[in-house]
Amino acid sequence: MSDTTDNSMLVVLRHAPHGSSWLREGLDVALVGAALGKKVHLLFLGDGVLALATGQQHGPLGQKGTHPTLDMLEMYDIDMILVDGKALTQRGLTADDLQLPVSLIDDATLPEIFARHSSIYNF
Amino acid sequence: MSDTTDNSMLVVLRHAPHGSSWLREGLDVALVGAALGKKVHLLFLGDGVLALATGQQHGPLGQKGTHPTLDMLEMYDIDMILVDGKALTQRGLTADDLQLPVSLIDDATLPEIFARHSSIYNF
Amino acid sequence: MLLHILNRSPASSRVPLDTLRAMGDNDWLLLIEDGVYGAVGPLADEFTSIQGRVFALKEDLVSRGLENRHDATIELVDMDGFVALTEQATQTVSWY
Amino acid sequence: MLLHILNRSPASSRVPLDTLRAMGDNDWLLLIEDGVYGAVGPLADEFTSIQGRVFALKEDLVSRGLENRHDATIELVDMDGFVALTEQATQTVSWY
Amino acid sequence: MNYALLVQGAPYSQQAAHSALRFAHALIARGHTLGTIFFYHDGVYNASRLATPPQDEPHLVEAWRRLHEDHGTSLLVCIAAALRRGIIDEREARRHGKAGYAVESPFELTGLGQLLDVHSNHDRLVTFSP
Amino acid sequence: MNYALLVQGAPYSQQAAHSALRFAHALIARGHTLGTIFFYHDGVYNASRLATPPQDEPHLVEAWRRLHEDHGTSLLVCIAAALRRGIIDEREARRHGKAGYAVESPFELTGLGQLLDVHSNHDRLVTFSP
Repeated sequence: MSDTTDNSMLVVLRHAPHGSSWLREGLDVALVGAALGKKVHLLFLGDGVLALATGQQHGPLGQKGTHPTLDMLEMYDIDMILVDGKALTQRGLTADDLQLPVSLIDDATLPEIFARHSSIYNF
Repeated sequence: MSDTTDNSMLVVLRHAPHGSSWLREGLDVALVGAALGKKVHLLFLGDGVLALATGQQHGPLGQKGTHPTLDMLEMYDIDMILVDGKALTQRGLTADDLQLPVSLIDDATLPEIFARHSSIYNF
Repeated sequence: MLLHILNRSPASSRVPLDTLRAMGDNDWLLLIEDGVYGAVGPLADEFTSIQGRVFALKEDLVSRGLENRHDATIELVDMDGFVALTEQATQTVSWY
Repeated sequence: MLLHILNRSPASSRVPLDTLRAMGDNDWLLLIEDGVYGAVGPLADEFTSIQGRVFALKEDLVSRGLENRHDATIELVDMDGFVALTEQATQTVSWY
Repeated sequence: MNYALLVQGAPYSQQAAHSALRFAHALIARGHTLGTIFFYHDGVYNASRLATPPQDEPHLVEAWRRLHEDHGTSLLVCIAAALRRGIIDEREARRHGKAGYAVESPFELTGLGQLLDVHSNHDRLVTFSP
Repeated sequence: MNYALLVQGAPYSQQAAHSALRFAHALIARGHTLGTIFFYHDGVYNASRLATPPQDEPHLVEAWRRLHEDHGTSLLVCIAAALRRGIIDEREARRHGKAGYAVESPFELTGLGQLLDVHSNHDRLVTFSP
């Protein structure tokens, strides 16, 4: 949260895993950004917080989930993982139920996050 | 509302005009049903009630709206047009704001409508 | 009995509200895909009015890591059980 | 100033709630496509907290028959005005 | 029982087509017949022979084709929904002067009226939508 | 200013592509440049040369092509999103042994990294989604 640089990119993930390809396609943008040497911050908002629930698996037809990708984030130097605290609570989850260590964000902080990134991708 | 026959088909329209093709594709199912000689009942539910608002026009690129199709319903002998009264109110509309004469449905009646049709298409 | 099939979560969509309004006293509801999020935590409260007639598709809970988190009032069915529900219902209505 | 662009109606989606949560005090909101339903009748109340910073795309209201029904607190812009808003904003964020 | 499915979701964007495929296998495993799958709305994209998914992901177009081969399931595609989406067969390509096509047998382009016939001729119609 | 658009909606299912096209014309009319349109998610379906809409409806694929011809706008299509959806060009068709293809110039299949470059190289990026 102390990072106030302007040239990092923010990828906002608002869709749950498995139900659609939005989450995967949003994560792909984040990974590509990191691979190109950009500083990437992730914000899991609304249904997006469900991407972080522990214990996810492949789909029954063998569809790749997004949970293995989350384990790769560290390798890509993506270490600022912001999570919508209110969305977690609404869904009966806490930070302990998540696959990764995250920074919980409250409503007051949300607009600041959007304001301080010079490139935002909203998925 | 007095029609209790079982072999009429119910087409439920839940999407607003212009924003997606769901409304048009649902109406197409209704028209095809009528053309094949089936008795067709329409139920406008939720955002679907917006399909009936007066004064609609073609899209700015010339996209055909669905309002001309509604004017053709009578020609197809589709005369039972049921409308979700609660959805109208929530959107600030009354029956007077609609392009066609309709039967307003309250919440108590909604399940009966679903129950008495032997073939339901939900769009 | 109609089987209503819902693939939207009450957290992000208002479709579940219309589904409930359309359901008769003997109808059943099956949550699938992102609809299964409605079987978990506070979101399951959305369906208390039809308690005992709500099912959720196990495969979709499992892939989302939620198999052990679903509300006790909601019964899990696997794909075979989904088919069985459609056998018993006179008709299915999908909400999306 | 960020320009938030929203194409969902508050009557059927909860996305507008997240859009509002993300908006800063100087940000602007433009309603387009099915989002313009939020400019009409009781649904416009959803946006009272950001009064004066809400716009709706005229073309999308017109094609839906709602040009004369929009709430007085919401300003109409045409497509040219939409472009002008994106000129003034440092960045746009689309919500869907 | 004789089942029909109505598939309205594109193959790789939403889960609908995957759910439909799993349901198809499950109903057959329970001894039912899967007479027909009707593709409408964005479901028509399931009929493209040009789909090239990554090798480690399910190939839905292939899976539909196999259902036809193994179980005789008819694969009907609404022609009006398909044409505007570029899901055309060789005949439509010729008719409209297009230099290629995306749909081939066992998928069949057909009128929307067929959906109503399918509903009448099968014991159950189950819809999978995005 | 130099604008880029990100289009993520299929051409005939949701309004996103229509909105993007109207916005494109409006920004050009105001004297701006439309450098690039990037197609992602279901937006890649906009690149199919096989699309055959009814004659009385807007032909979006044609409209994108004309933007390129009249204004030099680059039409970039994310290759990963496109392949699985059957939106392949002649080269990918050859590589994957497909008997036809759907994408031709001026649409170009390209990596997702290009989207980030586009964002950096243009003054504004505006997204239209379903």
